[in-house]
Amino acid sequence: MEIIVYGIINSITLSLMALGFTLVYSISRLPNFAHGALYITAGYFTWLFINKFAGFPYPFAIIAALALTSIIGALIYRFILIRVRGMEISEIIASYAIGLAILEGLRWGGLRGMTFTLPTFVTGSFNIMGVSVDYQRIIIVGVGIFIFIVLYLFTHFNRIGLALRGIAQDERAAMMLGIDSDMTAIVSLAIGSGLAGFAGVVLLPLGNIIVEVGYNVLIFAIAVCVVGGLGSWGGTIIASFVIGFAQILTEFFLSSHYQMVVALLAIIIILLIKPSGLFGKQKELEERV
Amino acid sequence: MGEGMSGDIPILSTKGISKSFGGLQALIDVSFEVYRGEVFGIIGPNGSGKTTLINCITGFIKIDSGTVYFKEKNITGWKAHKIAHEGIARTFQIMRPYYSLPAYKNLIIPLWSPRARKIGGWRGGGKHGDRDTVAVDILEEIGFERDSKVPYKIASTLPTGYQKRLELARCIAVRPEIIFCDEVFSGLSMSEIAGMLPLIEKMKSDGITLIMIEHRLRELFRVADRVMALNFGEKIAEGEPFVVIEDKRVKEAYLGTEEV
Amino acid sequence: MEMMRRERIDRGIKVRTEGIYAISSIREVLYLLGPRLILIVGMISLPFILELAPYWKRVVNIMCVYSLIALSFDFLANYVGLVCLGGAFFVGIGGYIAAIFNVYLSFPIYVSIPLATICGAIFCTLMLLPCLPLRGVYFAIVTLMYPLFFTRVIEALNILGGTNGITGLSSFPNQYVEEYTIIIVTLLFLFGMRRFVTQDIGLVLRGVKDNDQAVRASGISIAYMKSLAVFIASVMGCFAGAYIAHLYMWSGISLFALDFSIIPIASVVIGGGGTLVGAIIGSVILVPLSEILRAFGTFRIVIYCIILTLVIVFKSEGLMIYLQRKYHQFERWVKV
Amino acid sequence: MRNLVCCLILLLTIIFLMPTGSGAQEKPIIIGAPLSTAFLYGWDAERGMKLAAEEINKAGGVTVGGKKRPFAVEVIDTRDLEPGVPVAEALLAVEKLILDKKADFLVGGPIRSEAALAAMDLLNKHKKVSIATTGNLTPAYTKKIAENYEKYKYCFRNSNQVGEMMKEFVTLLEDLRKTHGFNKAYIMVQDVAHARAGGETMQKALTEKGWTVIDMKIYPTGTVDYSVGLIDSGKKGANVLFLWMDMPESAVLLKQWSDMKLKSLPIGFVNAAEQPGFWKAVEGKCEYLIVNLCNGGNAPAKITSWTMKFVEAYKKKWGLEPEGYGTSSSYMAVYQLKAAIEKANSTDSEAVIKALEEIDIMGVYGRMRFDKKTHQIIPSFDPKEGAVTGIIQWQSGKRVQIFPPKVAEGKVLVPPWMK
Repeated sequence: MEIIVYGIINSITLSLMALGFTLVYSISRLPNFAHGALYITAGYFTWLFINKFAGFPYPFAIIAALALTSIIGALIYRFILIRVRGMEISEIIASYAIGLAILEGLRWGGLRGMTFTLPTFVTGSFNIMGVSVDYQRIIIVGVGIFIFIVLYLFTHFNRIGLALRGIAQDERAAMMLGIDSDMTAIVSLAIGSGLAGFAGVVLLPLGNIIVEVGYNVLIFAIAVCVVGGLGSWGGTIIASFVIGFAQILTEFFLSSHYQMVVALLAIIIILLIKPSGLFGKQKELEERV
Repeated sequence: MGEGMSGDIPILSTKGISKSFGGLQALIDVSFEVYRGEVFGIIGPNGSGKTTLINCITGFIKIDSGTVYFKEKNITGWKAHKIAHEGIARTFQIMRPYYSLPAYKNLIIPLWSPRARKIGGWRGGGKHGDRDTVAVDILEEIGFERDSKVPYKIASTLPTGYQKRLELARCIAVRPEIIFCDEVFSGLSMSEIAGMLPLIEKMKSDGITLIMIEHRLRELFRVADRVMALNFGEKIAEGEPFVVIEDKRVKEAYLGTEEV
Repeated sequence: MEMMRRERIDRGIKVRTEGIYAISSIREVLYLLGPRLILIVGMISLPFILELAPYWKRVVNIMCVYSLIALSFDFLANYVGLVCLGGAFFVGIGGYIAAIFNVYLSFPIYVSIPLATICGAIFCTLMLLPCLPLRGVYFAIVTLMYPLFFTRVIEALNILGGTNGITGLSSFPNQYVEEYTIIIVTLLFLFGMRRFVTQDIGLVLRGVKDNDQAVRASGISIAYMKSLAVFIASVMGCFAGAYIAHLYMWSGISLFALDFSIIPIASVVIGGGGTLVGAIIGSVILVPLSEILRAFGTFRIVIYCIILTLVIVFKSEGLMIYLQRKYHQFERWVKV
Repeated sequence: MRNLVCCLILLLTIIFLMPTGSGAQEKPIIIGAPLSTAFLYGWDAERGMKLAAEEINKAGGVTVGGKKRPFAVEVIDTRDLEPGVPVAEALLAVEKLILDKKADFLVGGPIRSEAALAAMDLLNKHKKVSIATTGNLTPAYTKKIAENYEKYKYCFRNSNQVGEMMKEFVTLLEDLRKTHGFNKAYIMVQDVAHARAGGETMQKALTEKGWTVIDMKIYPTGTVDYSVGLIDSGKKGANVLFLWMDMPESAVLLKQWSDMKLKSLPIGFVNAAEQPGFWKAVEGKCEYLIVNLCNGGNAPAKITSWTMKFVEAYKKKWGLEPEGYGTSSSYMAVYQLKAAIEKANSTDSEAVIKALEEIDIMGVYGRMRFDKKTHQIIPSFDPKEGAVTGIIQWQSGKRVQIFPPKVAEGKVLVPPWMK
């Protein structure tokens, strides 16, 4: 019974982590390797708001932190990534370098040891069908689904959302119709970082804020996006369920220490068999002769 | 089928080739035969499957059904480089020179291929040094004099006409028996085409079979011995150029039907 | 008073476009060979200069190891078009196989390093064979995942000494043998690669980068060519791995660490992609810099990344190409 | 573009010329400390060492060959606890201390066990004495010294090692079985060599003593969800959870344990739970957790007269109680070094090794004597015989020492929902 419950929770956690990365890649073809860093920055800012400015209510701290992270994401694109837009290697290295700089900057700035944690929204736990689950995880599942719906609505029935999808399909065509691709990329990176920050703020209260989590989040995000097909949102959500349940099942049946191996194995196998991922439709792969 | 120019067995013959991309039927049951030393034209409106046919024969795309025989050897489904090794070279509709290399270095790659080395001899460029000189010789054949700047310029800086001829040179360097020319004349000025014609005559005399896909029918008919017409993946006519052009179905394919 | 104006003569344009230039005078020879000679003499004499600061000799070793990995990344990415983010994979495999030969099968050191290089290269090529047809970002991500995957497998199966690694590898006979093996091998690989790239085979590999369809059309199998390129790159990587395993008489899962992938790429980007010397210059700048900044503790990574981002954004062509251009240009006053 | 390149070169030259010399009145004895300063085991060892050096220098320094020479502590960040960093980086730091900073002795040593093992060969090459005080617990360290004394005699360790700690835990669990009737254990360890070895020895030892060990789960570093293991242990009625988690994510496990109100008592090594600040961090959810701080004195206790003096001095200088494993052992290592140098009356490695093997001082956590063959500190349950361990339990915000019985400050409390 707990396989299903914790399978769902694990999958939603993975999908929250990966959604920001997919959004950015699907719209602006930018692999945002600074994803893990933004995840941790949001958590750190929330912690800062709560502890340093006493009396700052928790929800406002979260909103302020998310806003700050989105602005950072937009600034990263505006001043750094915009110049290396076409070159693949430089994009990856530039975004990874910024991610590393932010993470190590936080570690140098004092984010050390285990004493940095965020209070959970609601404490305590209760049983679903005999399995005791704490409220925080239920909130995660609720919030996860809420985000999927909001994203779906935003991209299908909102002007900016449609512009984003336009750029995602074919950049040049969209530019001809007057959609400024750089501005859209800035918006997409801002939303992507906001999502990464949101995942951070929701997931970090489970444990504590440590810099290493940033690196793991990046690896999980890439794992889910690649398996789901780079650039397809549906694919990412379904892939996160595939990997989420695979991890729980390996822990339950095989043994727990193969858990991380599963995620990495999934990437390598999927990429070898179907490079465009389960649902991706990458034009560049089928080289037109 | 008609008597070939020399000898009776066709150098290349295809039987019932068909290919579909998802629902779209690109090729439906196309069979034709080409004889050694012949210039065989393939014409048809846009999207009639001409380039797909070439890709299927040269192994760049997998064939759904049908067989391809090259000198009685069944080469269906072979990998592209193995087919090229047999002696079937091709040019690309969208030119594909090696941008970062100078023009004469572009020819080193085909000269290095196992086929060129197998043939060997002076033309094959045995030692390392020879390949450069052989490359410049081939360029001279194509029409770029040795002392002019052209062979030493980087491929990306060459004008389109020159790049087209470089494609052709790349095919010749592999010592092929058949060359598929995919719209070699398109995008060239009248004078450049005039420059190409003697080259094609020379290749015919060397015994190389040419299969040319063209839209500029006037130039094609001056060179082609036989022509085949395709429409929506089906073969609608084959034979002498002027007979085929008079064929009602070919006119319909190009100009659309008059019935109301 | 006649007007004077600065006229800039670029000797290089003729040199770069033609690629052929007549060498007439000794001055011309010096002009061309100058930079190369400075590099060779400099590298050879480093151990003697550093006699007075013995610690920096070790930094030079590490610098050469990183420049070897950077060379293999530069060759693969800029000459063959395969962006391989998993440099650590070669280092890890090289280190582990050297440890297996040296500790388990107790081969002497001068046998275990070459053997480890070759076997490691074969092993890496076989492992990377299935993902050769991938392109661009996909190949980068798969190769980024390989070292992480191997770390987790070794950790989970607890083989090869698990997380403790294998210790007790035999070290180099003496200090100078240690330094000169790596310096000479780095120079050999550097000039060997520059020669190889202009050979016919090298041209075919560069052809694969420009567009592999054309190479296929002229009868050469791309899979074979790409695996040959990966083999050459992994020879360099595995040698670096075997060398560092013997340098520290230890090999473990942290040879697969991310640093062995990221720093070489950074030095190629800073040094100048496409020019093989750029990789050497990049690591000559980055590795000692990270040593000097060590006093700053974790802040040095931040400085490191900021410099890297600045170079990528403002000087994305890299130092080497910038210097080359400057070297060929000079101004002089000319009467109008 | 010109100006960017010039300012880049300017930046490099400034950094190159930074003066690194240190003032030299009476030539100080330099102690090198290769520690991962961004981690608990790193900075608490550094603080312990600096406190000891400061006290010794205030008391006049070390009398060697007639002169009174002060101690100087040189700390280098090895970053060896960070997952993505190769061990070569740590060994590079060790060499920088020896060759560049001219360190006479090394204290603390690389923290991660694989780096410490790798550094042993290096120490032999440079003939430098090193006392490992924090982080590495693997028995392989002392086994190598015993097997190859001539080569590895330069390495000492003044903190406990895994085998010894397992015996301590088994005796503690035996006491709990007598008092509370616990007999079902569930082992959850991190996927690291020494933790897995510890888990396996614990499983063997407990089954011999008649415990039923339900299962052993191994979690790779970076796992964020322990729910399946915890629920499994709850369902199968485990009343003791043996943990070995050095990774920061272990706080997730504790929070889940207390949220689920599982009927089991968590015991073992939890690196995160050693710090005084941990209680506030997890909002008190680590109540009743029993943690082994490897050596006494890392939490307030009255093992010897010196312990409370050390705790007060630490609180005065750094503003909080001794934080975790590595604090008291590093503090004592400096004092052991002082005693050995004065006994050998020289800083030559060979003489100091002989002296270190013979010295016998009453330290912060009991009698400090090194075993001649393995250079490992001699442990015992009685402070008068040897070095005493420090197992504490979190009781309402305070870390209370509960083991060994001779120096226990309080009794073991059991969570109310377990009764």
